[in-house]
Amino acid sequence: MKKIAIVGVGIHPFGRFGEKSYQQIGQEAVRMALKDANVAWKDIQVAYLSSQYLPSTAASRVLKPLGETGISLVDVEAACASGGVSVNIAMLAVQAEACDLALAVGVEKMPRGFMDPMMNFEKWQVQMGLSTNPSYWAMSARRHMHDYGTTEMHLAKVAYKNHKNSVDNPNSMYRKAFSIEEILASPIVCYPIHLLEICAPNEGAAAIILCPAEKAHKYTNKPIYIEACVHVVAAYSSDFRVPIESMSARIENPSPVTLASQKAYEKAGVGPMDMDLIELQDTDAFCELQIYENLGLCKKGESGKLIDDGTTDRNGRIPVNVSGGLISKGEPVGASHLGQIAEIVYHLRGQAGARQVANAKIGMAQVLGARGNCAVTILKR
Amino acid sequence: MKKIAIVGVGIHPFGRFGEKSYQQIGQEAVRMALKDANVAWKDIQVAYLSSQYLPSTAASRVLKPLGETGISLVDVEAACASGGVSVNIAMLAVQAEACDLALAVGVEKMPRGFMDPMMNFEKWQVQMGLSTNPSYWAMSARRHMHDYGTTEMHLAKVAYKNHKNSVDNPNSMYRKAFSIEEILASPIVCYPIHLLEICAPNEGAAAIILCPAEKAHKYTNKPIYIEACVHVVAAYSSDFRVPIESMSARIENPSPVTLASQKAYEKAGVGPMDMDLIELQDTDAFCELQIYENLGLCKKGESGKLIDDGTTDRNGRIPVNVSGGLISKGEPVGASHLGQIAEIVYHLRGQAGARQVANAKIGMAQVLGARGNCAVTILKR
Amino acid sequence: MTTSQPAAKGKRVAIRQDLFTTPLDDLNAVHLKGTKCNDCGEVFMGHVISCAHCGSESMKGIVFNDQGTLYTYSVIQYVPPGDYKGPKDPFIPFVEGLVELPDGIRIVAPVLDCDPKNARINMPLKLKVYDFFKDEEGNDVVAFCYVPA
Amino acid sequence: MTTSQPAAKGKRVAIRQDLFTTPLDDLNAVHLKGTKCNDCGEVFMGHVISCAHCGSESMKGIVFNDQGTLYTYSVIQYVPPGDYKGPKDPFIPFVEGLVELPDGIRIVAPVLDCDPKNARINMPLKLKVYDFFKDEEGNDVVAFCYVPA
Ligand SMILES: [Zn+2]
Ligand SMILES: [Zn+2]
Repeated sequence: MKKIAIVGVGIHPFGRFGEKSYQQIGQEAVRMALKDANVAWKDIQVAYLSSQYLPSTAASRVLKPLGETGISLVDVEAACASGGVSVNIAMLAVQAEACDLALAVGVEKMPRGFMDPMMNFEKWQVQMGLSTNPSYWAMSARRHMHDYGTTEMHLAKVAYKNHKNSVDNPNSMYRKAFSIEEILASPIVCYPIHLLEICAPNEGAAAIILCPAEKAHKYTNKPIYIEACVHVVAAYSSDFRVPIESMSARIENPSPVTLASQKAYEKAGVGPMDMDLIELQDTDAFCELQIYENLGLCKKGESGKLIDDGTTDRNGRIPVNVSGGLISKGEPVGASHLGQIAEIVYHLRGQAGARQVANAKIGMAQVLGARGNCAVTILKR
Repeated sequence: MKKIAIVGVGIHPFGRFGEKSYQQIGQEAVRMALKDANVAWKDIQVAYLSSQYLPSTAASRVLKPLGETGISLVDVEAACASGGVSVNIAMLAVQAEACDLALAVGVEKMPRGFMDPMMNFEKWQVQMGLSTNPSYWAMSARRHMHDYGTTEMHLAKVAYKNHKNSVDNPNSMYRKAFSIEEILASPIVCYPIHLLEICAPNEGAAAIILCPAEKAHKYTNKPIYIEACVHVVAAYSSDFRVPIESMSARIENPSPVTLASQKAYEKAGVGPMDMDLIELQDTDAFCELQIYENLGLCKKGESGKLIDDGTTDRNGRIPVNVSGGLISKGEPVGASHLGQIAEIVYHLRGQAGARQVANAKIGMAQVLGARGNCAVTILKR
Repeated sequence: MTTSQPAAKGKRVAIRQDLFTTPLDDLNAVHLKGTKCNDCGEVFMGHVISCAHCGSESMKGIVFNDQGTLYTYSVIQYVPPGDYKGPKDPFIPFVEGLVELPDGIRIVAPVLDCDPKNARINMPLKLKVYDFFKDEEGNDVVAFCYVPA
Repeated sequence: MTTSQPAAKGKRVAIRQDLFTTPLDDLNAVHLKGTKCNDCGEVFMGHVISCAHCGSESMKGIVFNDQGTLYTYSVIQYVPPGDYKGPKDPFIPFVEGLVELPDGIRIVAPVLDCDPKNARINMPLKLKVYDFFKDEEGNDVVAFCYVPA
């Protein structure tokens, strides 16, 4: 398959922006990516827009005001992994030689407060009170603590690291460091998860422009190559995640994170230990630990040890979420994975400012959400 | 680009099915396509599901119950042209050599009665009473009548033809012939459009299985080739369609139907007059006439003459909507284009029963909807 | 002097942002606003930040001419879906028009004070800005339509 | 003899289709229903037409064991979002459990009659089927939970 390069990236900061429309938020990210690639909107030959909460035909609504084209503008969706799908399909379009210059953009402006649980859950689940998202994460965490001795302190250390990292990221919603004590003293959302250990839905956008690797130097002197971009949906009984109603007690298939990352490692010809930085789905602090294990950064049950020994610190061997992670950035669902990719591109180009991971050559982005939708993207400079 | 074959098709009839879930409706179409291609669900390597009205992650909801896979299951959307997008992307996946066997499936179960106009229109448009869909079609029709002398009788003839055709299509919602008099006596929805000249939103599903042309004979002895599948969004001032608030009075760009069909003809190396049958978007009877012109079946303004002279009758030179069209089948938006493709595949295979177009070798499917989303697919045996 | 206290009669608010010239005190003096592209000359309703035709971001505000002609129309015979704020009980059928302005744009708008039977393509029209309904805070919501000139 | 007229007390309806054995007259005699794959033996809640594990369409209805153990749990401290039908004023925090049944399935369910402080992984539980709330037609809507065995 044809090798693909990212030649432009743009990001609209993640946060809450009042009356600012999702169209404008999305357009700003796209314009930034166009400028970055030194191309005009009319040079783009196809565009895939990922979002979960925008109205239908969001791609047309966001992109038609940029100027007259008549190209294919498509909405794609895969819950929290939506961004992986827009990137994956934009790559396919270039690899199939349907076009040379494709846009993948993620945009979200999520409703404030609790989201309507009927979007994911069945009516009876809502009526019976089984529709509290964090409670599913908490159930996973509690079993992990029971099986492997993971502690509240391990979770707090994840949140401590990510909040501390966020201070240097101007694209993050929160940019404030908290002490371990402050984190553990923050209200319990659902034991063992505290308020300062969980991400908030919000608004934002990010965009990338792709082309065949051999043409990348037309647009940039710092092309970043997509070594792999894999989207999967959890196989049967491989993931305990909303809005599941039951799990098999007999069969445990590899988690969607395991599945997607294994496929991605194979395509890219690398392993988890080759990464110079990783951006991953810390929906909550426990989720980050679980993903350490499922990405193969450590063995099953040893993620507590991994956060203890500082491996994933900004100055550790494999920095994880130097952006501040979802805990700091928030999660504008459709834009989340593209935001991770933009972050890694900046590091691989040496443009990440105060949070730059020195001499980063290879990075990985990972997202995971409802129904076990998962995407993993590996980037190389 | 790699040539693609359809090796399996399935369709769940279009209509209203009470409490039957969209999951079941979609699964039946997929199982039928699998059986038709003589493959198992586990042989499918990627699946794209098009719908506009189903909840998010519909692809997972519909397809995971078919059995354990862990493949990428993706939701895609482009209003009434959604089906064109699922097919287009499934083709890209095969053409990019990401996989050999891809599924495109369209599923819809639309709310009964008026749809919430806020899904397409702005609040002020709804408040001011500018949110009646058929009225936009009526405005186009009235100007056409003024400019070219098109008449109510021309519209009635389209509806007469399509209703008559539907009688032989077991997948159609309505299967009843009406006289011209009955059609013209049916209530006016919005002058010049009568109730028997307009399509209803409903429920249904259709699925196709794609593979590289050179491998098609592994699965079928009647492969049908996709010569082109083009999706476009209307360029600026090229389409007067909901939920538009204004048009340029200076610039008139080629319509999205013109744009998509020209691209498709070029890819397929054929022209409109080469078609043995066409399935097109008769959202209302006038729409069919307008599309005759925009597909190039006749010159601008001459569509009334075309329906008069019987060219598009079932026994005419280029039969249009031998299925009965949307006027008879109804429009389950995400499934609509896939339903058209299934219909054409049956004709090209000689499996269309009583409505078979004799010796059909090449056919075209076309859809068009909100914001000028349009898809055109050309199939050859 | 109670009649001179504007607060007592509620405020006027526009049904859509950036569409009307201000102030809204004298509705006869209110016009529709638009945006014109400095590069290609295309005009758009309300405030837009880029030109959907040429892609330019060099745009300027303009005020539309009040006069227009009826490019095409339809008749709304049934209560429109959703939160329609016009008369519903009884519903009064009305003309929905695509109104061509000399500025080079055609605008979808209600054409009122016009018996549907008398509507004709190319008939001259003029803008009318009017108090359409009262919102929950008691404000008069200002809308626009066209009427026979 | 008015007390013996069942119509007077409203009908019982299940909160979810195909989940409970019938009749619903004596709730102590009601069990959860499931579906078992004839090919691979996997079991599923309620009625399903195909096996999400092996893809088989050869399925048979089964009745689940009433006994289970608590595989893991969390505590719902705040009123759940949406149309929660349990007590809200005041809200009573409760245990949400993943309950493992001997049939080879783990079911998400409320674990009631159990102080959250006393919940423990692996604790024995048993099914309880009960009148949960009255719907708009005055029917008793029947739900399920697990309670300490
Ligand atoms: Zn311009
Ligand atoms: Zn099975």
